[in-house]
Amino acid sequence: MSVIVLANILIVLTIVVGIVFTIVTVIGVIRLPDVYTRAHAASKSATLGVLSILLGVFFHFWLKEGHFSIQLLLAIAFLFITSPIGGHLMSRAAYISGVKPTKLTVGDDFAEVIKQAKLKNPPTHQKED
Amino acid sequence: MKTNDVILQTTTKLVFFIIFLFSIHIFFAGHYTPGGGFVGGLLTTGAIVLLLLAFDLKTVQKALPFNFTIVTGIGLLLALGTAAGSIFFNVPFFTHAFDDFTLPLFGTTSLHTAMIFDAGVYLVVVGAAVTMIQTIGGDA
Amino acid sequence: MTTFIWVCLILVILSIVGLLYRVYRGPSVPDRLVALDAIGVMLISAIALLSILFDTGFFMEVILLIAIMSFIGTVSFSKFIEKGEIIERDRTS
Amino acid sequence: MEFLMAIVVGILFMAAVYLILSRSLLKVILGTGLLSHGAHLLILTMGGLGGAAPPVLTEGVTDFADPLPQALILTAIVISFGVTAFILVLAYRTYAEHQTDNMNLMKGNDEHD
Amino acid sequence: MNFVLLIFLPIVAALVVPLLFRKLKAIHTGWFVLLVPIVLFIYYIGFIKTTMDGGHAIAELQWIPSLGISFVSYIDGLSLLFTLLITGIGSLVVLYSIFYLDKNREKLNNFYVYLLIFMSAMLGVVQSDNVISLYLFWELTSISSFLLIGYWNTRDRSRFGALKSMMITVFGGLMLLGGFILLGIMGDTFSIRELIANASTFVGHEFFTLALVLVLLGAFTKSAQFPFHIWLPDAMEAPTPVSAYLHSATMVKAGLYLVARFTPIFAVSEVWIWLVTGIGLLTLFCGSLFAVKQTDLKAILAFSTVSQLGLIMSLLGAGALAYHSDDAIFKFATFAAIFHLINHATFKGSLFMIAGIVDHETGTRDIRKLGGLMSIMPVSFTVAFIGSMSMAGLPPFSGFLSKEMFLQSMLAIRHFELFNFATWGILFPVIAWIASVFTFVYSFYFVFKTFAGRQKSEPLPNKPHEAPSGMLVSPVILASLVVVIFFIPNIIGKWFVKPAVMAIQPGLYSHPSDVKVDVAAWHGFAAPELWMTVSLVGVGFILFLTMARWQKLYDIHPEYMSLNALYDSAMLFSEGGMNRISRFYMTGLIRTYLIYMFAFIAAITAATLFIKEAFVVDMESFTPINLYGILNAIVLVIAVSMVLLAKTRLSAIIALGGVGYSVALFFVIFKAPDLALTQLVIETISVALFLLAFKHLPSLSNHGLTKRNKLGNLIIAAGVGITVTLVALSAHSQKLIPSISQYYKDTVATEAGGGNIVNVILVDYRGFDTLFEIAVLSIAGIAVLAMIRLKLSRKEESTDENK
Amino acid sequence: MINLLLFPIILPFLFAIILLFFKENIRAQRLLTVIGLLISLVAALYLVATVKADGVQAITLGSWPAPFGISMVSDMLSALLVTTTILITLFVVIYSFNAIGEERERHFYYPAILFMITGINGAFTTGDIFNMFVFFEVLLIASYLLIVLGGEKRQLRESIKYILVNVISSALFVITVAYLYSVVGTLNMADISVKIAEIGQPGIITVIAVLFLLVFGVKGSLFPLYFWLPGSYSAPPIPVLTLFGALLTKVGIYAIIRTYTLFFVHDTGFTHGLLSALALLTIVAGCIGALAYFDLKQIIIYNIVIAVGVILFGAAQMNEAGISGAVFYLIHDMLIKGALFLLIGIIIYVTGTSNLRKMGGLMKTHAPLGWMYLIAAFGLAGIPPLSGFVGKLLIVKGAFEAGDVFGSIIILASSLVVLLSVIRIFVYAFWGDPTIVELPKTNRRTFRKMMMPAVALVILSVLFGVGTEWLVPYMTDATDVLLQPSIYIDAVLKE
Repeated sequence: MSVIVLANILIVLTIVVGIVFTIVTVIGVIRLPDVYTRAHAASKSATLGVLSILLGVFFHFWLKEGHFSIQLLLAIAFLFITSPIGGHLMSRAAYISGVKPTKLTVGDDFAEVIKQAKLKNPPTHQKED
Repeated sequence: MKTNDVILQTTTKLVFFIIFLFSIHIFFAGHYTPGGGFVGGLLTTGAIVLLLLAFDLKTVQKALPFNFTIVTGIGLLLALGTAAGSIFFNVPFFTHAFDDFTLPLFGTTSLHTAMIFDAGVYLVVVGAAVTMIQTIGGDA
Repeated sequence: MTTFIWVCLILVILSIVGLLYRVYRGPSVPDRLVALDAIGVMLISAIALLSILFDTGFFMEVILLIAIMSFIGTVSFSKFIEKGEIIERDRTS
Repeated sequence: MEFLMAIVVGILFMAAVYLILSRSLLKVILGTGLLSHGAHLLILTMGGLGGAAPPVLTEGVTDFADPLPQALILTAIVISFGVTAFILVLAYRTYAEHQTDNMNLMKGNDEHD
Repeated sequence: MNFVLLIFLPIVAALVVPLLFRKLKAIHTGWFVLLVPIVLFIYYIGFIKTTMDGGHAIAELQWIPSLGISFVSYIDGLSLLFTLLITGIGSLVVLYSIFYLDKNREKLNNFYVYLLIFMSAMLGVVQSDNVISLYLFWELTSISSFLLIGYWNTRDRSRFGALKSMMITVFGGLMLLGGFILLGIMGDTFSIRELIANASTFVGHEFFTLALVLVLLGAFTKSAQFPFHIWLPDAMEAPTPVSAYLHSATMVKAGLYLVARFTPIFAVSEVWIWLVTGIGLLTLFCGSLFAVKQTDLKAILAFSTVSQLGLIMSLLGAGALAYHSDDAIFKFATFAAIFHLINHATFKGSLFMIAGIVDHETGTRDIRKLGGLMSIMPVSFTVAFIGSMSMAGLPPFSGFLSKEMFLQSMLAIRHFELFNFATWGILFPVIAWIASVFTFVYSFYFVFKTFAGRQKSEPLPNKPHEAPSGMLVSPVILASLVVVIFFIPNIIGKWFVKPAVMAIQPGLYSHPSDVKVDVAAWHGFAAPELWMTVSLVGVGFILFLTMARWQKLYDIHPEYMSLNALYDSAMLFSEGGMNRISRFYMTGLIRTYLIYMFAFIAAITAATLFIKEAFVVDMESFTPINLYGILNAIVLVIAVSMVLLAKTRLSAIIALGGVGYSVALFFVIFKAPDLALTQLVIETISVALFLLAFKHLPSLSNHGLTKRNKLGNLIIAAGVGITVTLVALSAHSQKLIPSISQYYKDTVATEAGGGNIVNVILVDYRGFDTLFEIAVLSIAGIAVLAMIRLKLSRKEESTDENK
Repeated sequence: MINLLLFPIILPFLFAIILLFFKENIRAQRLLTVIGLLISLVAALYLVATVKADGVQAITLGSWPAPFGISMVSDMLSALLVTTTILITLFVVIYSFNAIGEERERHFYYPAILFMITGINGAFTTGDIFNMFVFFEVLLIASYLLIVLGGEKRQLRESIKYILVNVISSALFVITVAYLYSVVGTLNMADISVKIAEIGQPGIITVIAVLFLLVFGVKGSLFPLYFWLPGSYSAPPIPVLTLFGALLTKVGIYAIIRTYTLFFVHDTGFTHGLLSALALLTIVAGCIGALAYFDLKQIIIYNIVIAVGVILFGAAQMNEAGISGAVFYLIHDMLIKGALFLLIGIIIYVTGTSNLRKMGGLMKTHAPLGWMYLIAAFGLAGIPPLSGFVGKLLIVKGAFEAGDVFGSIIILASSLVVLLSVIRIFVYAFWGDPTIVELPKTNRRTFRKMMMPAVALVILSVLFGVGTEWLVPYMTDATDVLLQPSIYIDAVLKE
């Protein structure tokens, strides 16, 4: 009996953590001033949120149904690997496509790198969007 | 402008295999749990797309030296052949056969000719989808 | 327990709606992209919760799949934004 | 639920038709995409949404969703994927040849000479 | 011997003609061709004995027996008479053509092939007992006539005339077919004999009158009856032997044949009598009136043919009265019709040949340029004189006899009491008389303006001289027949006319000799027709002398009001007018076409839904709505509206992806994991494809779609959307029969050895679908490949640049 | 051989797949295509003989009981259509050797044709409504490939219209099947027929009937859904146009005939009345178009539209004469359209233009072409004893029997317009003064080679007309099945 209760507490706890992170993400994405900060919010806290929810669900199936779901673990691992990379790529894309950071930003090292690269070989494709 | 994609490329090498294995898993699982030739094939295609995204056409061509049109053809032949096998037994086209076999390592497994058909589906999906993506990507 | 999951699910879907606001507003394309990526992640949560609700393990594949697909989608979108073409013919040349 | 889905499908069709009637080739293609989504959801709806479990045999479950519409949709999805890919390429090839994506300028050959 | 085959003899001979033409250049091909009609003529003469006794001969060749269609050669008095005309005059015409057409300059092979085809066709028309094969030959005559008129196809007028004659006669033919089919339905047979035998049951059938009108349309167009006569003058572009043969002696008489043949079926009808007699008389009147106006020799003859055909037609109509009245005079009318038909064939044939000779020797047919040829071409003149006088109805030529009989019949109509003839009957003799006056005038006009008087000062294109004797043989034979018949009318009557009359009115006689008609030139002074003749000769003569004064009156009748103008404008309309109409709705814009389509689809479906009272919403049948379903629906709708409102293509694609993902979520909600998987992967790969293609596509633009356009689109879109929803609701509310899918659930584990029902359906139960679905995918793959690899137009451009 | 009826579908499919492996080898492509078609033809003829001898052939794939697996059904109608399809394709392929150009041959031209034949034959044979959708898609996507192959400017432009319309109609097809499934819960056509009869065709089924009419009407180019056709069909090269003109619309017609004789036969006053009204409007619209243009291709293309109207009008009568007339006319039209398109292809090859006003006097230089064209033209117009006659005769008879006088007269009058439109081509192109126009230099040998398949088709169509008697038993079989759905149903469900 107590195993079930413990399991339930564990599940509820992880899921609640996940939901909190999720809501934080949403607030962040809506409220933060520029794309970089939003990307930060999205990729970090969203990942954490989903990871804990998935863990909760994993526990649910494992502990209550006796179903050890490899797919879920794999999904957790996969998200853990790819999520930051996605965030990185998006931010870089945003920067290169010319989205200006908010005025609150201090320091911009990448600008120099890009300037030099652009001098070496000018961009070949046009931007439309 | 050239940017390096070292982070992406390194991850991709790992992720590609995860996806590929997953696709194989999903393909084999198809008969009993969600999945099957379509999803499996499409997932493999997805993996290849990821490779193409991270690297480039030429590199991928070197790594996977198939003519994907031929892959499509083989897939079609496989699917058609499985279905047409029944013609030789004078039973209606597409009559499948299955039985339980005891194989070493796997234990008792149910082998089903539908699996072969599904493999054809898998190959066709991979072949056709990759053909499309490669060609469009290669169009100047 | 079911009620708890239910509430969580509604919250997740509401979050998706919230992110959609960002997708809708933009202002820049990367903004939308970021939001979309987050939506993908939320979707995973939603489906995970749904599978508890439906009491079925058959959506586990779907979860992994969304993870994979949203990664591929993110990569291709960011490449498109960055370079305008997502598959290069020959990078070395 | 079917009531709601019927309306959703109606909205999808409406949007699809609206886009298809526009002049921009790209919008037309987006329209066809929506059209197929609408069609697929409709099949699902028409099969009934009452099933309590996915149509995969599991012990102790008897009330499956109707599997037949799902199989049909799967077929339809793959077909519309092929067609979409084709249309996309056709669209950009046409754009390359005609240097416009304005459907009104692709008037063509109902010329009554 | 099965003499049906003889119908096809000319066609078979036609196969050899091109060979002969090519191999034996030295001999005029016509000599070989001549054998065909002569042989046939001699063969068919043998039937006279049978028909004289009122008998008939019959032979059959099956074609489509299961549909009751066969070639039946039925030779009775009527068809034998026509057969002999066709082969007899055919022989003379071929003989004539040998001299008329130069073997070195003309494409004789074509000419004789067409002519032989025509001969077969015509024999078929008059001998067929089966209406369908009759129709077959009927159309074949139109076609061969088309080819013959267009023989000199480099001339514009020839092409015009050919097309015109074909259009009008084929139109009639088609209507005739309709009539035949109706007869076939009424009598349940296509055999004319059987139809005639059952004729009494047709009266009062709902199709009876329609069939009658359709058959008459066929007859009238072929026989150039008003208002369809306009094709005949234009048909004169054909070589003259053709005009003599087809357009005066035989083909145009096919309509008369038809009317005669179907008299026993339709004669009971008032409509038939009025139409045949009335139109006939009207044609007679118009034809004779306009003949005087013409200046082209052949055009005069064409109009005279029209008027004479009208005369015979009206006689046939009057003859039909015999079914309503015992008055002997109406039986007499039929006799007169057939008798005049023979006479007309002889004198008109000769006149056409003379016109051809004049044209051939002088180089012109314009009567204004001709004159005084009498002394140069005495033989031709004599023939022309005989023919014309016969046509004018003067003794001692055969035309006189039939003309008298015609007037007599018309006078008699006054006394007929049924069908309002009592009131209108008086018109018949009056019109007949006036028309006869004009007939007299144009006959004189034709012969004397050409041959008498002085030669015109303007030199003719060729120096005129008498035609070679070979060319004269045929007209001379015909002209002598004209004279001979005047003296032996009763022998002709006994051999040919009476059997024919009996065939036309089969119920009324049991033997040809029952046709109690004696032709006599003299009926005594009391006979009114004598006085009519005398008066018309007098008036006609005066009119002829004063022609120059009143001929101008024709010019008052403006050209653009004529029937010809009507035809021309119809043809013009068929080009330009149709073009304008088509231009009006065929805009070439796919958008327009789609609007038609969507509007129609939505309207007709919604209309059916309400007309058939199929719109039912049964709330009981729906599963309860759940909250996440609603939320997902909202997500979907937001995504859709973002697709609609997207300003840039990237956001449109993101939104479309959103739609796809929420559809996938729906699949999850509705317990379809396989679908959700597939949808997700496909959506992602599609997005990748879109992004790939964007490299080559321009950014999003409205292209100046106005508010109004948008509103229109919106209305149509809403219509479609609402219709889809309504039908969906109704269809779901009326799940009348449970689905078959229970079977799959029951058997999937035991019979198919699987657990995932959807997948098992895909690879096993409905594997055939899947097999071809992957075929679709692979074709799409190779299509993309081919489309990108093969760029023919770009290649063209680049080679152009290289030049 | 219970799988016999599948061979005309599977064999072209197999050969198409094999051809994918020999993309660059044109000789192999040609040879294999011809061999494949010949074998399929033999199979199809054997199938016709079998159907004649043993009645309707039916098989439910995968050994499943009938409504659960996919049933394939070959009745006489579908067997005949399958045979004709393969026959025409064979001639078109032979014609293509000289007409299509090596570039296209190297880019999946032949596989596309074979795939299309697979789809067409499948659609003719299938006994499952969703499977019909799949086969429609196969033939459509193959036709997309064919219409766009070459990528010429105009081709691309017209392809978009063609594809757009067909994508829409496919979506419509799918939702219509979904509606039907919702109401009767089955997909097997025989089973649908039984179930509709059971519930006596309530209003909702009539709505679905109308939707089916619209769906197939788009493919079969019924008024007012045909507008896309003239433009799109004129874009691809002649051999492709021939295949489209002779075969594609016929699939739509077949589907209408099939559904309207098998499913929706309980409210004919409404459904068939609508069908015959639309058919008549189609004829009128086709006539307007056929007269409006001075372009060879357009004239013949509009004649497709007219023929569609005529056939459907016959089918709408639902009596023996009308239906058997429709069947006769359907097969006639396939043959004669094939012949005509090939012939005008040769005219275009010889003159270098498709504009009638720029032609003239071909009779002097290319007399055999002229004669062949004239025969084909008369055949099209339904002049006896050529092929179009019997069909038209029966259709008109059926219409009269059904009491539709007005419609019958329109059918008859339409023949006149057809004749006018095709004879106009003859008069302008073949008659007249040859010296006005300068002909481009063409290869006499190629001309002769191109003539061969065209002449063969013309001869076939003439034989079709003259030898009607031999065909009547076959046509009767076809008509019987259409008029008595029970034959079809029994063959499928009683296994």
